[in-house]
Amino acid sequence: QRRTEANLMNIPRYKIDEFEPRNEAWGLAFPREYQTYSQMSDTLFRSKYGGSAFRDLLNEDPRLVILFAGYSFSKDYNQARGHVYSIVDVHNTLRTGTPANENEGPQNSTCWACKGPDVARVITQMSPADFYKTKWSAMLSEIVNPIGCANCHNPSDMTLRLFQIPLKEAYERMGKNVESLPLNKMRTMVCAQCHSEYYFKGDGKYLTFPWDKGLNVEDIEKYYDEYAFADWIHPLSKTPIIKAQHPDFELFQHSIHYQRGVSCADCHMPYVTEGSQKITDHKVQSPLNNMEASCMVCHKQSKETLIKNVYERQDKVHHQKIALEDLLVKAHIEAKYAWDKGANEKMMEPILKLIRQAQWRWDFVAASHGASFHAPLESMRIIADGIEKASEARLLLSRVLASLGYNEPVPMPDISSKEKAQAYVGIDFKKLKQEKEAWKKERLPQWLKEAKEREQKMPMPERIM
Amino acid sequence: QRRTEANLMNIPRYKIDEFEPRNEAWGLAFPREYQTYSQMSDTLFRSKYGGSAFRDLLNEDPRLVILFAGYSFSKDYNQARGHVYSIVDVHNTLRTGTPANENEGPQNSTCWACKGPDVARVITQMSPADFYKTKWSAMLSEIVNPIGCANCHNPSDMTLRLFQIPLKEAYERMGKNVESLPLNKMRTMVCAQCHSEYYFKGDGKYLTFPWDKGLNVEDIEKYYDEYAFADWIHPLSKTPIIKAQHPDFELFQHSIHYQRGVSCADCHMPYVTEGSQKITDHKVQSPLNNMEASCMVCHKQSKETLIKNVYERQDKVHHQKIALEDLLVKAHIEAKYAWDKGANEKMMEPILKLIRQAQWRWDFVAASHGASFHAPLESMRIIADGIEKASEARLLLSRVLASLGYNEPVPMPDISSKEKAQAYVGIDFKKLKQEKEAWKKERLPQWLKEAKEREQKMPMPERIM
Amino acid sequence: MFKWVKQTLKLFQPPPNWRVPVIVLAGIFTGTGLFVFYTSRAWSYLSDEPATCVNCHIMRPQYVTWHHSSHREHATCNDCHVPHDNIFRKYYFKANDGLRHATIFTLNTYPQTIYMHKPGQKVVQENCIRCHGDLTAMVKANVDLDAILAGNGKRCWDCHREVPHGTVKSLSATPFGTAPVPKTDTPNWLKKLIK
Ligand code: HEC
Ligand code: HEC
Ligand code: HEC
Ligand code: HEC
Ligand code: HEC
Ligand code: HEC
Ligand code: HEC
Ligand code: HEC
Ligand code: HEC
Ligand code: HEC
Ligand code: HEC
Ligand code: HEC
Ligand code: HEC
Ligand code: HEC
Ligand SMILES: [Ca+2]
Ligand SMILES: [Ca+2]
Repeated sequence: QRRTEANLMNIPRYKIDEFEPRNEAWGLAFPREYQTYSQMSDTLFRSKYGGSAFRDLLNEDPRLVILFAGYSFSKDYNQARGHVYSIVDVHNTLRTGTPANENEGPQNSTCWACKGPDVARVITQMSPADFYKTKWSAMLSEIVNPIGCANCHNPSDMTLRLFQIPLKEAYERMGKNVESLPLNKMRTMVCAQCHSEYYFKGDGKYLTFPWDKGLNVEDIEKYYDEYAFADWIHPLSKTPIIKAQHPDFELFQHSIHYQRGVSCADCHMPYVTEGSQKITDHKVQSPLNNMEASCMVCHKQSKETLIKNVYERQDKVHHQKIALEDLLVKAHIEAKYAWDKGANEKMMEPILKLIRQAQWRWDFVAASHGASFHAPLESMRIIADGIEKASEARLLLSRVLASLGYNEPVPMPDISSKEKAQAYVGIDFKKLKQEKEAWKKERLPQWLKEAKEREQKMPMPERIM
Repeated sequence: QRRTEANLMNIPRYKIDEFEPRNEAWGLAFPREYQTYSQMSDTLFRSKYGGSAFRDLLNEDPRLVILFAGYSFSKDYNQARGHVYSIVDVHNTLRTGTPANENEGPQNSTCWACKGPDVARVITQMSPADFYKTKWSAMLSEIVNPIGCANCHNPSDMTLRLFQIPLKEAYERMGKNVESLPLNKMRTMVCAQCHSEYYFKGDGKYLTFPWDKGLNVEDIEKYYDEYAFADWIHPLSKTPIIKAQHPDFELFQHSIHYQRGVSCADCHMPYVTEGSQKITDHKVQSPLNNMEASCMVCHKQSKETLIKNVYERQDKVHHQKIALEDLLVKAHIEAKYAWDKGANEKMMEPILKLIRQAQWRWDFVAASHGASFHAPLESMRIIADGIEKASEARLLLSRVLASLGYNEPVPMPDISSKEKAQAYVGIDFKKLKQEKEAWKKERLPQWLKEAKEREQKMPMPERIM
Repeated sequence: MFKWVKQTLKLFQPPPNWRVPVIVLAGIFTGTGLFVFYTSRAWSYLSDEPATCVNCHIMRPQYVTWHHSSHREHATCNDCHVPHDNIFRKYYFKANDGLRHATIFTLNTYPQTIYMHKPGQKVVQENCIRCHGDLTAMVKANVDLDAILAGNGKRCWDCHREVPHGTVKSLSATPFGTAPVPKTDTPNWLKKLIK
């Protein structure tokens, strides 16, 4: 009978290991899903602000170089691409440096946490704490499969599951259980495993979601303030900065779609008809590249109208976001000027606090590439708050500077291009890039070879039905 | 028989004059609409920010007294009530003063323009220009019926029509025709006749809608800047201020509801079933007092959820609006301080420009009492812009003050209550109120008596079917 | 069989001294009942013809939207709104719903906005799957209302929001939509009298 059949259809005909990391292996059982998954290698689509095409964000907006000065994001920061690139991109980024061996930095293995299903495999062999403690380089031969099936599915019946242990821990700390969520929530939670703000806690660099006080921008700030936490000290203004990373899940809470029960998968993994079957489109991408299936089933408007709606929201948020960046760039540079003129800690303390708050607000919105559509009003509210705080910092700075005998606009460097901005903060992009290329030719292949040999010993799943 | 009834048309059984101002007269023909219209006298409903209950806005937020200093809105400004109060409220407000005779100010008859159907009657007897030139007091015996049927309807077939001549002129200047609009647009345009930003042009105080360059806040600002127009010069900061008045129609353009073809009447005058008839609810009011008929026709959610959605948007906009008010209050007072310390015009010019821009943005959002729900994102964007500009003004002020030897926070007056704020700007509310009461007892009744006598000579409509 | 009916009927027989008032009362009830049944056209519910649903003018927006929908050619009101798994459930459901709506309509106590209640939703969900189950077999949306209410899936029309009535149900959305005008029950002689 059909109902029974329906329930059987997703039971794989192959025996797949609990943490089988190879997506091809799952693909044997589910060729249709695997095929759409593979389409993620396409990097042609580029929307006004998103898409899977390669976009150098520092190039598009050199202000970022100043805001991230002293932190690895000022070296290299690109727009995200499809999940199949997760491994290549983390190899490529200058943020991971060129470690010569398994004990060298700059990064720890926490950087792998969201880059693929091998993480789940390795982490159960050691403990999460031990895993995060190792250097990123130590896992180059272990973590090689891009984000895939094992990150979201139980192999026994293909139900959704969460591999991200720190997510479960964060929920436990909030007194909530993430294991027994209904399917509708899981269609969002599988994404929340990675598309969430995080930090590396303590020397062990333990991956931690900072949600103990709530998920709003102010709640998370309070959490960090209590720890007096800082990701780094800004070298120009000396501000202790909190870096926000892709709080897509957090901001999504403020979305009317979320409030109406729409999940991430509804838009980013809509159903498609494949032959005579509806399946889930596993090409996770910008919905603007797939309006018919993602938006237009719920909304009867034309594709053009809906894209216009999206761009209108994005434009408005973007415009004010840039205004806030301008203020923050000025604030950092004016603060440096004040220090140089002899300002003391006591004078600067309230100012640095305001810069910290303003930059946190800016980054919270800027780092979530979907936010300006997901939650435009909340994004705008946060930016407005940031504008107020950054401006207040600059007002106080003008009083400090005047008290030190300087009562004029502070001269600003030329940061009209990525090159100029990087030169100003002392980054030699070309050199770093060359080193990276050399590393990719000379060091990386060795690790990848080891991985291949290891995987060749793993049998492919057996057919059982 | 309910079903038979359903097929009757809206051709009135009575012969109603083209500009019949008496709503009771129309009510003969349309008792059901008239009955719902009459329910507007109910002033019990109060939502979080709106409703028809009496709310003294200066009392709820004394900052307004400072922002409107030197302008009549600092004397008296209340939340709008139902249309049936339009005449009483314009009698009551301190903004219209206590004219002793028909040639005394402070206001011109332009103030009547949106207060009732008598305007249409009188204006066709003279010309609009001549009408606006007269003093407000000259029309006290002419304009006595509150906003009603003749403002929106053709008496011959009850189709919607526009009485507001300056609206047609504004559309003509934009090269558009407002006469031949489809019904769905008319369901918004009848409201746009009054719920729009306006100014009094030239000495003739000709009612004018400033839309020649477009309807956005920036377009209208550009229009006014070109005229170097100012409603008044702020006595503290000496800023030439543009007053924004209820740009409900303008901001509504940025609403997703507008973009989806929803009209003002859909929410504020929904269809209701009266007996077995669907009629238009003529109790124009906050939809929050009538969720079933207004929102829930299109939205499946519960009343509670929908009200929560409204409040969430209003709260967010309100919060940032207050932040902007705080900045503007400070800017005005700091500017006064700078003048007092000897600042000159050249130093102050860029500052006053910024204050003008910031206050215009604030008022544009604040004056539209529905905006924070109608167009929350656009409202927030405008406020964010205002925050940036007001802050910039304060930064420049701090440099000016420092150059005059003052490098500290400027002392602020206590404006924690309406009384204190009015005392600070030199308004004696009690005295004005007493004068008004006396005027209402001694002068006003005479005019109203004249009106009554005049109306008694007008016959009631005759039954023709 | 006949005997069993007779015995059952006997159970309802009032004691002899109550007979007259009971017969009178029963007559009034039956008469009123028949009037309600007739004038409200509750018998419409027994038919599968969509036009009969608009006998109640408040069904007009639904009729008009359906009439302009992709389903007009494929599914009538009852294809969606009435169970189809077995005859007994079909007519039981119809009678139950039909009489309740007829009463509400005649008593004029219906709300400003009508909604599909839980039992109705269950039936419609089943019917979507009845027709489209092959297509949707693979996906978890292919579930019944209980699973949906537990959060394990969505109603088909949570996504297919326009099927078949559209998202705006008010008359303003269908101002010019024409539905078959119900015939009046008022006899001609009475009409003349009123005039
Ligand atoms: C209602 C539809 C919808 C929902 C639900 C939704 N998104 Fe999006 N998302 C979009 C749109 C539209 C964009 C903008 C794409 C663009 O600009 O090309 C976007 C952008 C993104 C981007 C940036 C992609 C890019 O190409 O720039 C990410 C990452 C993202 N969303 C993740 C998520 C996550 C995680 C969730 C759930 C927590 C989620 N989205 C929920 C519609 C949605
Ligand atoms: C295991 C971690 C992980 C999970 C789980 C995950 N993502 Fe991602 N996602 C990433 C990473 C990392 C990238 C960036 C990949 C790159 O640029 O190399 C990314 C990129 C994206 C992009 C950008 C793609 C493009 O073409 O622009 C979107 C959209 C997105 N994810 C949405 C989602 C949604 C929706 C879900 C859940 C259904 C999800 N992601 C689950 C880690 C994850
Ligand atoms: C909690 C999950 C998580 C952790 C931990 C994490 N990432 Fe990511 N990473 C993501 C997601 C999600 C994206 C896609 C973000 C977006 O939409 O831009 C991403 C994108 C990227 C990209 C592609 C875009 C780019 O910036 O060029 C790189 C490279 C990357 N991460 C490197 C790293 C490094 C290095 C670390 C450690 C310092 C790290 N990631 C830690 C989740 C994570
Ligand atoms: C980023 C998260 C994510 C990844 C990675 C992922 N899936 Fe899925 N998958 C989902 C979601 C969400 C659904 C829909 C679940 C539901 O609603 O029941 C789904 C559904 C399925 C289904 C059920 C049938 C259908 O199409 O809805 C199959 C089979 C499946 N996935 C196979 C795979 C395979 C094979 C891979 C690896 C190539 C994979 N998935 C990778 C999130 C993911
Ligand atoms: C599963 C259903 C679903 C999907 C998929 C969906 N939406 Fe929506 N959308 C909704 C619902 C529900 C609302 C809330 C309004 C309502 O209650 O009618 C909404 C509201 C909106 C609004 C108005 C909110 C605002 O910010 O003003 C826009 C615009 C919108 N959606 C665009 C999109 C776009 C673009 C996509 C695709 C990227 C999309 N939607 C995908 C169901 C959906
Ligand atoms: C989608 C529904 C909707 C539409 C369309 C709409 N409004 Fe509103 N309006 C509201 C809601 C909700 C409020 C908030 C009422 C409250 O706070 O009590 C409101 C508030 C108002 C207020 C303030 C009333 C008060 O009690 O504070 C005015 C005036 C107003 N609207 C006029 C208009 C005009 C004029 C239009 C068309 C240009 C319009 N509205 C279109 C829903 C709507
Ligand atoms: C273009 C139309 C228009 C003109 C001209 C106009 N008004 Fe109004 N008036 C309105 C509208 C619309 C409202 C309701 C505004 C709201 O939502 O607060 C209103 C509200 C009022 C109220 C009640 C609320 C309050 O502030 O206490 C008074 C009194 C009033 N107006 C007086 C005046 C005076 C005096 C003038 C001339 C200086 C004037 N109006 C000119 C349209 C107009
Ligand atoms: C503020 C504008 C406004 C005023 C004042 C007004 N109406 Fe209306 N009226 C409308 C709108 C809007 C409609 C709906 C028109 C449509 O959609 O066809 C309407 C419709 C009607 C209809 C058509 C039947 C119905 O109920 O939809 C009648 C009759 C009517 N009004 C009578 C009156 C009477 C009598 C008065 C004075 C007591 C009055 N109106 C005052 C705006 C107004
Ligand atoms: C002739 C001018 C005029 C027209 C036309 C007009 N309004 Fe008003 N409206 C006013 C004035 C003036 C007030 C304030 C009355 C007062 O407070 O005394 C007002 C008050 C209101 C209020 C506040 C009522 C409350 O209880 O809070 C709402 C809501 C409103 N109008 C909506 C509308 C809508 C919707 C339309 C069109 C269908 C419309 N108005 C047409 C002038 C007008
Ligand atoms: C005539 C139909 C209609 C009426 C009446 C109506 N809405 Fe809407 N509403 C819509 C449409 C259409 C959208 C756009 C989203 C979509 O396409 O589903 C929408 C969107 C929304 C949204 C999402 C937009 C956002 O700001 O995030 C909210 C919230 C909302 N409506 C609340 C209300 C409330 C509250 C009322 C009553 C005061 C109301 N609506 C009256 C049709 C209507
Ligand atoms: C293809 C299936 C289908 C057909 C055919 C269909 N309906 Fe529906 N009906 C639905 C669905 C689905 C809903 C729920 C809509 C919602 O909740 O938004 C519904 C809701 C309703 C409601 C509740 C009020 C409302 O609008 O939500 C009424 C009344 C109704 N239908 C009457 C009818 C009538 C009368 C017909 C025939 C003219 C009809 N339906 C044909 C699927 C159908
Ligand atoms: C006797 C008048 C009448 C007729 C004929 C009628 N309806 Fe209804 N219907 C109503 C009333 C009254 C309601 C509102 C009941 C409520 O809200 O509780 C209603 C509500 C409904 C609902 C939603 C409420 C629920 O209980 O789920 C559906 C679905 C529906 N009708 C379908 C139909 C269909 C299909 C037909 C034709 C076979 C039909 N109706 C014929 C009067 C009628
Ligand atoms: C009596 C059988 C029947 C029922 C019940 C039924 N459908 Fe259909 N539906 C059809 C047929 C036949 C088609 C046309 C298929 C085609 O053209 O290939 C169709 C077409 C569709 C389409 C594609 C056309 C469109 O409008 O987008 C969708 C989506 C759909 N149905 C959803 C639903 C939903 C949701 C329900 C339940 C609310 C439902 N159907 C109930 C028979 C039915
Ligand atoms: C989470 C959203 C969602 C839910 C729930 C959902 N669908 Fe769909 N459905 C879609 C999308 C998206 C498509 C479009 C696929 C495409 O474009 O190829 C679709 C396609 C269809 C089609 C084919 C339409 C066509 O044009 O051929 C039918 C029929 C259909 N769905 C019926 C149903 C039925 C029946 C249910 C409930 C059992 C259901 N859907 C539940 C999202 C959904
Ligand atoms: Ca962080
Ligand atoms: Ca003005």
